[in-house]
Amino acid sequence: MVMFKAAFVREWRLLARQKADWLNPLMFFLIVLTLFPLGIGAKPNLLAEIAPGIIWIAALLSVLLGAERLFKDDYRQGVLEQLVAAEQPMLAYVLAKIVSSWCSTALPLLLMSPLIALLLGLDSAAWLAVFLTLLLGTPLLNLLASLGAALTLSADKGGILLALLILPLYIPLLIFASAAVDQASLGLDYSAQLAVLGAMLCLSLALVPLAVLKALKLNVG
Amino acid sequence: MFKWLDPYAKPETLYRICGLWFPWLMTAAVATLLLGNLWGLAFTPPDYQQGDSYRIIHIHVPSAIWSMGAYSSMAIAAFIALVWQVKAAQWAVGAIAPIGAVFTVIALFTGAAWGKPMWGTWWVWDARLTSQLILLFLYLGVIALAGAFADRQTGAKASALLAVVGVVNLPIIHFSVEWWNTLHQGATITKFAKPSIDASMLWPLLISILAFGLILAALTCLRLKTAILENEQHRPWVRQLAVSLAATPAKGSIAKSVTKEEV
Amino acid sequence: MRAVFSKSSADPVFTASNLCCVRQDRILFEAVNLHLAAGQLLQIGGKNGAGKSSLLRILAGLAQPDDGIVLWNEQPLADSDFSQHLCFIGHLSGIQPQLTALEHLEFWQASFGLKPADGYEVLAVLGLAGLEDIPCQLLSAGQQRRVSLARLWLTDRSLWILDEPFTALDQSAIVLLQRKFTEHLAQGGGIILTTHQPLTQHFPAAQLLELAYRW
Amino acid sequence: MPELNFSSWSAFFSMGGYGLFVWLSYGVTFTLLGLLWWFSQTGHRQLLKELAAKQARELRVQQQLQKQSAQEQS
Repeated sequence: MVMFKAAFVREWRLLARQKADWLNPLMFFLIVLTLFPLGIGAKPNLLAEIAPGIIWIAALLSVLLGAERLFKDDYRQGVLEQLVAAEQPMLAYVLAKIVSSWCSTALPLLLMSPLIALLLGLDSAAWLAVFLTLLLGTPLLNLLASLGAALTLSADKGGILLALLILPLYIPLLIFASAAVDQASLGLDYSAQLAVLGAMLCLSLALVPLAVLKALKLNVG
Repeated sequence: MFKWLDPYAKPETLYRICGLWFPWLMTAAVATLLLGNLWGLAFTPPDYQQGDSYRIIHIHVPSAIWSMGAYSSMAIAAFIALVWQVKAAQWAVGAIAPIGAVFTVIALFTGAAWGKPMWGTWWVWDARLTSQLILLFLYLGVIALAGAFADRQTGAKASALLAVVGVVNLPIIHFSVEWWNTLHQGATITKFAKPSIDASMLWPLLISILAFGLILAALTCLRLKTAILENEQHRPWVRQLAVSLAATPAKGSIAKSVTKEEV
Repeated sequence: MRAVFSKSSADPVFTASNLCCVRQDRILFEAVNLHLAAGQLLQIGGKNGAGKSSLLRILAGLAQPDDGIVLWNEQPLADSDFSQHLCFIGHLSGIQPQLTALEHLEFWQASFGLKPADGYEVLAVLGLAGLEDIPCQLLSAGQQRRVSLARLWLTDRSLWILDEPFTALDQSAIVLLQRKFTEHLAQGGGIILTTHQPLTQHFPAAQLLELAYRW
Repeated sequence: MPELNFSSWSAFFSMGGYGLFVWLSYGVTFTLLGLLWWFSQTGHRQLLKELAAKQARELRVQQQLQKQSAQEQS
């Protein structure tokens, strides 16, 4: 717990001093969202129909964009090897990293979701669905992205490889999240999809941090 | 669990075993493949609905089955490698991955070539084809990760971990794609009826499935041999092996040296 | 306050036998044996590229040897409580340029499981008074090294494994660090380090392990 | 023994009108499998050659070193 707090505070200080790290993915998200209507056409019906897919694809790309830096500095500067060598509570460190990355990349998305709904012509029911799926789904995005970041930590071309490894794993999330928003915009019940998202989140909360830990150790060794 | 095995003797013995099995497995694989495919191509009656196009089944189904089979065996090897730190299992992951990827490509391509006359289009977002495509992405991820590190050991371990993560995800991906497919199923796509296959058609199919399994086993042996040599190249037994094989050069290199002397 | 290093000071508590390391298919070293008892210092020497850092990483349990075994209290590293006695400082400083020296100390104390101590005092001892709360990227290489070495003043761990601790330090800092070493050894701790600096003058009992550069 | 299904070679090759798809599938399958086998096999041989070459290189270095030390002694 002490370690979690220390690592979390440290991470917040770093984020406060390197604003580009979390601001750039956010701007990327907004720009991608604007590109879709420009590319496909801004007919309100069409936009509302493809909005769930657009929002989710933009969200997972922006999370991926910010993921690479997650452990990179700590690896390059030797912080990780010291943590591994001294067998300090690494799991707390990993969790602190994931939580702070969620706070810096996904929380702003949640806060921006009314704006997004406005831009893409979603009604309030669909917006609520976007909000709820983002709430349940983005932690999953961050968990898997941190796994990708840990796996490719010492690889030569980490960035693009990270996307290659993790994007296929996002498919179930994408399917269920956009289906929920779809259902909501038709005025149907989407609690089943939310339940599936919740189940996937629980499963990955239990397993992914352990895999991240293992990946970090083998990249440092 | 395997710690009692002498770390020296093990890769060497494994290398010998693979070398011993490979020719037999490969011969059996080629024989069964020819038997199954020729039988299926020339000696079975055509399907009453699909005509002769169904004969693609003799490569499509075996490659699809073994693309999954290869992934599961890769994941089992990866699990053993991670939990019990068995190096040979770690190398097996890298040896199986390209074979599985090729099987997946074959299954995808033959699926498309079968779909064209049946569905009128090369590609449909059918649940099975889509999961197969995602399986290919997973394979490519494992292969790409294995080759991305300056240190080969790190690459092997990382790709083993990814293979295990992938196998946990595979059922989830499969079911979500299946569910998505029922949701978005277009009216134009007619699925195949449940196969009630005649015995005369079943035998060549079973033989072809066996053949693809044998191909997987044989090529795994061959690639594992290479991986063992690559990772154990500083050991005395590998050095001796390389020297003894270099002392008896292949025909091509003799011809080359002769022409050089003549010039 | 200090963790007990050994039952009787004469027994080696840390031994490595027949270590072999292969990097990029080149044998860096093989058949390396070493042992360390309480109060001893072991210096590992050798040319650049001889494998000093790789050996240290193996000794610290970060990397696995390709052959041989490292024992702590007669137990393999992974099965022992070794990591709770180890303070490892590699050739990477572990300094995050955006954070201040004090913030680094705070994080290290938490990660060593220590109670917060007075960071100002430690930094003053290291000659960093007045530089405690400015980002480390504004410090010189030698000052950053001092911040990084502040861990030795914070930790209560008994075995120190240090990769080139004297790099970038000026004479006064070197003397300071050597005095810290003497103090640590006198308390029954052990030190393994790599350096090109001759140490036998200050530590007559130091063992020297020379790694040969090999093909 | 199952009976031969096709009456002539041309019937066999046309596959009831589906010849393109059937033969394309089989062609691609066998090409890919063949390539995989070939790459695995040559990769193995290549590695053995490289290992032998590496040892020859080491031997030359050692001989050179011995020569040098012999010269220094004399």
